[in-house]
Amino acid sequence: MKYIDEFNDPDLARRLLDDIHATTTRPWAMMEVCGGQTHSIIRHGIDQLLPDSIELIHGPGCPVCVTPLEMIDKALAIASLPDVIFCSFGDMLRVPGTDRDLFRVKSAGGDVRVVYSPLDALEIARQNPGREVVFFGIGFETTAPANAMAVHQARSLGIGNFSMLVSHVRVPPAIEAIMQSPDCRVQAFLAAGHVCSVMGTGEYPELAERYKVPVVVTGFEPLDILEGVRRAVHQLERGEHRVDNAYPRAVQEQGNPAAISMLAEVFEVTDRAWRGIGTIPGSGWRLSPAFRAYDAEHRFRVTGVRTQESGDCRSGDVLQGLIKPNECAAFGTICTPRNPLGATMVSSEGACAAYYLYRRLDTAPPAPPKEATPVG
Amino acid sequence: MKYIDEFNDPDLARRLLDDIHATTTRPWAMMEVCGGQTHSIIRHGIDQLLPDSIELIHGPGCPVCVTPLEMIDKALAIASLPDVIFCSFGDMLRVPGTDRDLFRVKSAGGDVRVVYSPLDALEIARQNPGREVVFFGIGFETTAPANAMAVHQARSLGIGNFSMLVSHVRVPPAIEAIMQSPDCRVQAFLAAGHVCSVMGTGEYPELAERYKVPVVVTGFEPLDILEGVRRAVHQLERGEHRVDNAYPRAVQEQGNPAAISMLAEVFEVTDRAWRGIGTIPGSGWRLSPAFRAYDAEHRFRVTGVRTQESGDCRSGDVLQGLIKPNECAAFGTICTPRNPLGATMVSSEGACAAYYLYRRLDTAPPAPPKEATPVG
Amino acid sequence: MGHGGGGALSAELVEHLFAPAYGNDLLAGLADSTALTLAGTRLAFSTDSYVVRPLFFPGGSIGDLAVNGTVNDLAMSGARAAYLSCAFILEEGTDLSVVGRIAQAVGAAAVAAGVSIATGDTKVVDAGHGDGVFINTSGIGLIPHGVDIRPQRATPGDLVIVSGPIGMHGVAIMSVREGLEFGVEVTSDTAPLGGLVDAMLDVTPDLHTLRDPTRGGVATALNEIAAASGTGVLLHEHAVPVPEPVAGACGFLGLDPLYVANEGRLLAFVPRSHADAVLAAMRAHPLGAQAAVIGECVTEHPGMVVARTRFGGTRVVDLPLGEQLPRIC
Amino acid sequence: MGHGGGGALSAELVEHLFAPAYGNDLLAGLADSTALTLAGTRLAFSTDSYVVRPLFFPGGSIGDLAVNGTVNDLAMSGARAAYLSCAFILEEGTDLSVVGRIAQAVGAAAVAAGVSIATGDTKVVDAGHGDGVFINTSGIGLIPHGVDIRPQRATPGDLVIVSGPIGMHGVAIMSVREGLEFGVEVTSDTAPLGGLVDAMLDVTPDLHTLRDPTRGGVATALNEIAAASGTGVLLHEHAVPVPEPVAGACGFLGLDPLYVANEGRLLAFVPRSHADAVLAAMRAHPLGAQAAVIGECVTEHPGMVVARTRFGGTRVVDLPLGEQLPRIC
Amino acid sequence: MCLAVPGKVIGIEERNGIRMARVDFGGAVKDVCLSYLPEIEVGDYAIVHVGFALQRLDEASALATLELFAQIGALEEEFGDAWGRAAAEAGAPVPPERIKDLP
Amino acid sequence: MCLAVPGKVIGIEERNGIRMARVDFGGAVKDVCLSYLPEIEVGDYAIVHVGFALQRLDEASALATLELFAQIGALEEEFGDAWGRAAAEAGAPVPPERIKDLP
Ligand code: SF4
Ligand code: SF4
Ligand SMILES: [Mg+2]
Ligand SMILES: [Mg+2]
Ligand SMILES: [Mg+2]
Ligand SMILES: [Mg+2]
Ligand SMILES: [Mg+2]
Ligand SMILES: [Mg+2]
Ligand SMILES: [Mg+2]
Ligand SMILES: [Mg+2]
Ligand SMILES: [Mg+2]
Ligand SMILES: [Mg+2]
Repeated sequence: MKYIDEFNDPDLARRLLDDIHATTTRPWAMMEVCGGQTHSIIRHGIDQLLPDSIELIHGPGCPVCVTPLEMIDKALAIASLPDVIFCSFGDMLRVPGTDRDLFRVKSAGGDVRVVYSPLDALEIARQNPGREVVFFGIGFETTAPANAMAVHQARSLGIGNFSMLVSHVRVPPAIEAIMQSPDCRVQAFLAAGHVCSVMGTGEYPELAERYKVPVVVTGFEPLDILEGVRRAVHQLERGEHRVDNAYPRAVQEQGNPAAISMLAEVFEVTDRAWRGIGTIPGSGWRLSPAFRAYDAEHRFRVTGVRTQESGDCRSGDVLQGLIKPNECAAFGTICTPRNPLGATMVSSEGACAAYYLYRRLDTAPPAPPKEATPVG
Repeated sequence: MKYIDEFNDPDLARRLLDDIHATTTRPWAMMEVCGGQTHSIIRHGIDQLLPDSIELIHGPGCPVCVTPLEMIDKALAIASLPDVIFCSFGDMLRVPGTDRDLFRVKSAGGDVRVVYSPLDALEIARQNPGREVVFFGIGFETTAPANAMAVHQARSLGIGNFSMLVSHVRVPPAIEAIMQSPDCRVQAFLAAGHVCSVMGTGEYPELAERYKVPVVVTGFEPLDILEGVRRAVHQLERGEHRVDNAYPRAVQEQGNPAAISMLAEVFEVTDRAWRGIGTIPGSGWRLSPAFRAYDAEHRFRVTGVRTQESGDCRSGDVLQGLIKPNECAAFGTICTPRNPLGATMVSSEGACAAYYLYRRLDTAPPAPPKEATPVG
Repeated sequence: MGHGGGGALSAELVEHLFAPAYGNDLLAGLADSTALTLAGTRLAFSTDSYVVRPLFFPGGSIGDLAVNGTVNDLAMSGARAAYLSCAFILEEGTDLSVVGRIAQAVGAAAVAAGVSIATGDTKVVDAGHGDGVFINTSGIGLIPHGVDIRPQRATPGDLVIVSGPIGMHGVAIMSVREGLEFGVEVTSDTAPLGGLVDAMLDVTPDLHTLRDPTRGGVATALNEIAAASGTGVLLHEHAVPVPEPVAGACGFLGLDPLYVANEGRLLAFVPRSHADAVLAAMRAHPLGAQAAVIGECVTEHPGMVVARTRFGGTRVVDLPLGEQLPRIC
Repeated sequence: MGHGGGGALSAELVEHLFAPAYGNDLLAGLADSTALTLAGTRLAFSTDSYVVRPLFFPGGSIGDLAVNGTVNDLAMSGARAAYLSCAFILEEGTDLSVVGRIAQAVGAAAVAAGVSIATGDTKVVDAGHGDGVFINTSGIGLIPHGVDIRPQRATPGDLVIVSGPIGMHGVAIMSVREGLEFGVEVTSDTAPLGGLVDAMLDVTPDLHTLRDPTRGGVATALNEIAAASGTGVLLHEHAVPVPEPVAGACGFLGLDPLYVANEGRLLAFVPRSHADAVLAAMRAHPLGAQAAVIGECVTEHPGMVVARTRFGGTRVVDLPLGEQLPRIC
Repeated sequence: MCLAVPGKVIGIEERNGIRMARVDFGGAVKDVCLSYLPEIEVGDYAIVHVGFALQRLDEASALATLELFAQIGALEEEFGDAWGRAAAEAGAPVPPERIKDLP
Repeated sequence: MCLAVPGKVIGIEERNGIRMARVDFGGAVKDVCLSYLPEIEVGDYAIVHVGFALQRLDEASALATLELFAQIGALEEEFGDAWGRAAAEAGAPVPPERIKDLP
C-alpha cells in the first residue's frame, strides 16, 4: 500500500542503519513518546538492529496505559448500569480496574460495545432513544478531535441520550514532567507524529530550548522510526537541540487548524492524573462548561467507587523510562498479559506487554510447559 | 393408594354398570358439572360402558375454559411487563388469548412461572422484593379458599409486591343459568364433589326443587362417577328430584366452615362473564374492598387490551350442553389442541379437547399421515 | 419448566426444514440413531443436545443424561456405544465447580456405559446468551451382524415390552422444581441400556423396534413408532408398571405417567414368537428385572395408539402438546 | 464481538477439567480430531459447536462453518469426512426463515464436501437463554492406511506450508461488524479441505502435522503445534501471504493478520525432503493455488514460535489473549 | 375443575404461625397448609387441592359406600351380563377378564 | 497511541450536512469524516484515525524523504557492513538476503 510499503523497504532500512551505526560514537538514551512507536519498534525488531549504545526508552504515550484507575472504575460502574449502552475503543476492554475489566462486565451481561469511531457510538445513541449511550473518551491529541466532534454533533443533532466519560491527555505537559524528574535519563525525544499531525510542531521549540533536548517529530513505519533515531543521533553527536520534522509527509508546522479550533470549543485544559505517574498539571482535557450536559461523570453520579492500585506494579517507573519492564519483579511472574497487574501490561502498546509478548526470548526464562488444552 | 384404588375396582364397576343397565328404561340426559369429572369419564371410557340411552352432557365446570378472553388478555399484558413475575397454575399457560398465550410470553422472555399453589407465588414475592409478583387467581369454589388465603397472608405478612388477578367463578349461578336456558336439555346434575367439600350441599335443595331436577353430589374416581350416574338414573326413573350425596367420604352438608368464612372475608360476589357463555349475574368473586390493594387489575391499569374472540367457535353451546364438540364445524379441522380456537379445546378438562384427544377414533376420520419428524 | 415447552418455535416446526435441505435419506428414518456403512462396517451414529434444567436432580445430572441419552440412542439400533464426543456450551457466570461436577458425571457415566469420550469442545457465551450449561454428545457404535432394528419394522402381531417401571426420571426432575419429597426410592432411572440390549440380542437378533421413551414418555415413543411403521398400537393400560410414588405425584400434579420422561427404560417391539424368551432375558438383567408386556401391534387404527382402560373402554393416546405442566383441573 | 472473548470463564480455564474426568487418553492428543480404531477400521472423530456471530457474512454462514469446520478437523487427521451429525439449539424468537436458510447452507456445504448429514437433533430454548442459533456438528471419516498425522509429529527440519492467503474469513466477519466494505474479493475463505489433503497424501502419506488455523489464526495454530510437539517454530514473516485488503483492514483496525481466523486454510508440517512435491501438489489444487512455505521447525526455542521480521529482527509470536478487538493505539 | 387428591397426614408442625402438614401421596410427600382443617391429626387422610387440605376423608363413609357397591351386585345378579353387553358395544376385542391374563 | 493509517480518497459526498469520504485502504473501504480536512479531493491520500481524516499526505515530501534515504546509502557506503553486524548481534541464523530465497 502506498505510503506504507515504501517505508518498510529492508534495503533502505539497511542504509539508515548503516548511517546510524556509522554516526554513533557513544551511548545515547532517547525516548519514543508514543506507544504506537514502541509497538512498531518491538514488533519489527528495530531495537535489535540499532547499535547497543543506543537505548530506546519507551514513553508514556499510550492513553490506555495512563488512564487513571479511578476513571476505569467509574467506567466499570457506569457500564454495569442496566439502562446503559457503554461504548469504547477495543483497547480499553481488558484494562484492569480495581477488581475487573470491561470485558468482564460485558461477559456478565452488561451492554458493552466496541466501536471503531466515536461517531459509531453517536449512531447507536440515535438508534436507541430509550437507552443511555456512554462513550469512553480517551486518547491524546490525535483522538481528541474525533471525540470533540461526536459531542458537538450530539448537541447540534439534539441527541440527548449520548454522553462521554472524558479522560483525555496532552503530550507536551507529559514531556515536561519527564524532563523535570530528577531521575530523568532522556537525552532526546522522538515526538509522536500523529499528535503533531493535529497540533503541529509549535509547542516543541520552547521545550527543546528549555531542556536542551533534541525533539524529532517521528512517524510509525520502520523507516520513519529509523529516520527519527538517525536524526536524533546526528543532533546528539553534534550537541544540537532543535525541533526536527522527520515525518513531513503527514506533519505540517501549523497542524490541523480546524481540529485545533474544535478542541478549543469543546474542551478545556485541566489537571489530569496519569496512571502510575500521578497528577500532571494542565495535562488533560475535559468538556468545557458549554458541553457539561454531555459529561457522563456529571450525568451519572457514580458513588462508592473505591480504587486500589496494586502495590507491586512499577508501571510509573516504566512509563518514565526509569526502569525497563523486565526489571520489575512482577514482570512475567505474577504480572502477565493474561493477568496484568498494571496497565502497561494490558495494552499491546504498553511497554510491559510489548516486552512480554515479543521479547520474552531475551528477557525472561523460557515459559513453563503449557498445559494440555484440547483444541480443534 | 387408599381412597383411590378401591374406587377403581373393575369388579365393583361391573356391579354398578349392571345396576344402571338394569334400571334404565328410557333416554336420560344428565350433566356432569365438573371438568374433572368429564376428564375421568372420557379417560376411563366410562361413557362407552353406559347404556346408549344415557347421555352425559359435559358441563361448564372447567375454570380454565370459562375464564373470559378479556381476563386472559389482561394476564398476557401484565405478564409481558418487564418487572413482573407472573405466576399461574399450569392449566392457564396454553389458553389462547386474542393473539397468543402465556407460554408464548414466557418463551419470548417474559418471567412466567408455573406454581403448584398460590402460596408458592407468595413465597416468590417474598424472595424477590424488587419485583412485582402477580398471581393469576382462577378457579371455582374449590380453589378460591387457597387464593383467598394467599391474599390474606400477603396482607398480614406485609408482602406489598404481591397481587392477584382474580377471575373466580361460582357453580350454583351457572347451574341456574343452564336451567333457565330455553334450549336446556339437562334432566339431572352430577354436582361437583370437591366444590361441595368446601361449600357443602346447602345451596342445592332450592335448585333441585325450583327446576325439578335431581342433584347428585358426585366424586371423581370411576366408581364415584358410576355411582353418581346410578343414583341419578334411579331418581329419574322414579320421577324424583332430590339432592343426594354420593360422595359422603369427602362431602359434608356444612362444607368447610373455616374456608367459607375466609371466602366471605376476602372476596365479594360479583357478576362474571363466562367465556363462550356470557355474563351470569352473581356468578363470580372479586377481592372485597378491604383487599383492593392486592388486586392486580387495580395495581396494573392495563389499557389498550383489545379482545377478539373467534367467530367460528361454538364453545358456548358446548359448555351449555347444546352440542357435542364434534358437532362444531371447526372441531378437528381448524380447531385442534395444537391450534385451539376456543378454550374448551385447550384445557385437557375442556370437552372439545377431551373429545379430540381420547375420542378421535369414534368422532373424526383418521388423522392424516403424520409428517416425518426426526426424533431421538 | 424446561425449555421449549411452548412458544412459536418448536422442534417439530423446525425439523421438517432439515431432511430436505440435507439432500439425503438418512434422516427420514425417524430412528434414535442412524445405521451407516463405512468401509464395510455397520455403524450406528447419533447426536443429541441436552438443555435440561435443573442441572442436578435426584439420581443424576445433565452429565449422566448426556452420556446415557446418546449411548441409549445407539443401543436402540442394537449398537453397543464405542465412542462419544462431548461438547459444552457454557454461559459466562457459571460456576467452575458446577462444570467440574458435570465433567466428573460425564466421565463416571462413560465408564459405567463402557464408552470412551474420544473428542470434545468447549465454547463460552456471554451471560444472557446461554443458560448455564448445554451439552451435545454424539456417539458411534458397532451394529452386530444380522441386526436390523428400526421403527419401521414394528408390525401387527408384535408384542410391546417395557423394560421397567415408568415415570421415575420425570418425577425426580419435578421433585426439584415443585419441591416434592420422596422416599429414597424416587430417583431418576438414568442408565445405559447397551448391556440390556445385548442380553436381548443374545436371545434373538430379530428384535423389530427399540426405543427409549425419553422426552414425552411412553405415549410419545409409541406414537412415533406407530406413525413410522403404520401399525396400530393397542396399549393395555392396567399392565403399564407405574410405581406408586409416580402415580401419587402425577395424581396431585395432574400429570399422566404415560407422558412423563424416562432415561433408563426401553420399549421393545418383539415378534410374538420370541416374546417370552426376550422377556425372560430382560428380567434376568438388572435393568430389566421388572420388564412387562404392555401392549401389542394390531391391524386396527393404523398409525394410532389406543389404550384399553381397566374398565374395558378405549381412548386414543395422542402425542403430547409439549411438556406437561402441573394443573388444577 | 463474538462470544467468549473474555470474562471469568474461558475454554482454556475449563478444558483442563475434562481430560482427567473422562478417564482416557484420547483427549490428551491436542488434535483437531481423534484417531480411533473400531472393528479394525481406523476412523477420525471430531466435534465442534458453532456460536459465531453474525450468522451470515460475506461468503457464508454459520451453516457453512458448521460443516466445513468439522470436515476440516477430520481432514487434519488425514481423514476424508464421511458422515456428520448436526444438532441445532435454537432460541425462541429466531425467524424460521433464518433457520431455513442455515439448513440450506448446511445441506449445500455437505454436498460440496462430499459428506452426508446422517443424524440430527433440534432443541428450542426460551428467549434470553440462547443466542439465535447454536450448531454442533460431529463427524466421522476413514483414515487411509499408513497415515499418521498428529501435532506431536512436527519435528525440527520440517517446513511449514500454508495453503493460501490468510485472514480472509476473520476480515469478512469484521466487515459486517464494523461496517467495512471491500471489493468483491473479500469474502470468507470457508471451504472443505478434504480434497486438498487427499491431493497432498497422494504425494506422500508422510505428512507430519496438519491444522486448520481457525479461531486465533495462524499464530495460535503454530503455538499449539509447537507446544504439543516441543519443537521450535521459526516463522518467516515476510513470506506469509496476506492479501492487501486484509492488510488494509488490519492496519486501520489495529489487528495482526497472524491472529485473524481462517476457515478454508491449512498449515502443513512436512519433512523437508517432501516439501517441494507437496507444495507442487497443493498449488495444482484450486484450494492450494497460492500455497507458500512460511517457516520451519528448529531446535532453538523449543515449544515456542518466533517470527523473523523482514528487517532481520525477531520476536516471540505468542498465543492471543482471546479475540482481537479494534484498537486506537 | 378442582383436581383434589387424597393423602395421608404423616406429620404436623407450626411454621410462621401457620399449621402445616406433611402429606404422603403414595410415597410422594408434600407440605400442605392445614388452616382450613385445623382439627386433623397425624394418620388421618385429607382431600388436598393446590397445597391446602380441604376436607378430612371419612373412613366409615368410604367403607359404607364400598359395602353398598358390593351389595348392589348381589342384588342385581339376576339381570344378566350387562358388563358383557357394554364391552361389546364399545368394540372391545379382548374381554375384560382376559386382559389380566396377558403375558 | 494514535493508530492512524494512510488511505486514498475514492469518493466524497455530503451526508446530513457533513462532508464524508469513502477511503480505500488497499482494498478495504471505509466511510471517513472530512470535517477536519474539508479541502481534500478525490485521489488524495489522508491519514485517518478513528473515522476522521486528520491530515493530507504530501506526496512531494514523501518522495523527498525516500530520495534522502537512497542518498544516505550512497554517501555512507564506505562505512562497511553495519547491517551484517546488527543482524549477527540479533542472533539471526539466516542472513536477510537469504530470507527472500526460501522456497
Ligand atoms: S510488569 Fe506488570 S507489575 Fe511490573 S511495571 Fe509492568 S505492568 Fe506493572
Ligand atoms: S371444537 Fe374448537 S371451535 Fe369448536 S367449540 Fe370446541 S373449542 Fe370452539
Ligand atoms: Mg474445529
Ligand atoms: Mg473445538
Ligand atoms: Mg481445527
Ligand atoms: Mg473438532
Ligand atoms: Mg435421544
Ligand atoms: Mg434428538
Ligand atoms: Mg431416544
Ligand atoms: Mg439421538
Ligand atoms: Mg441465563
Ligand atoms: Mg439473545
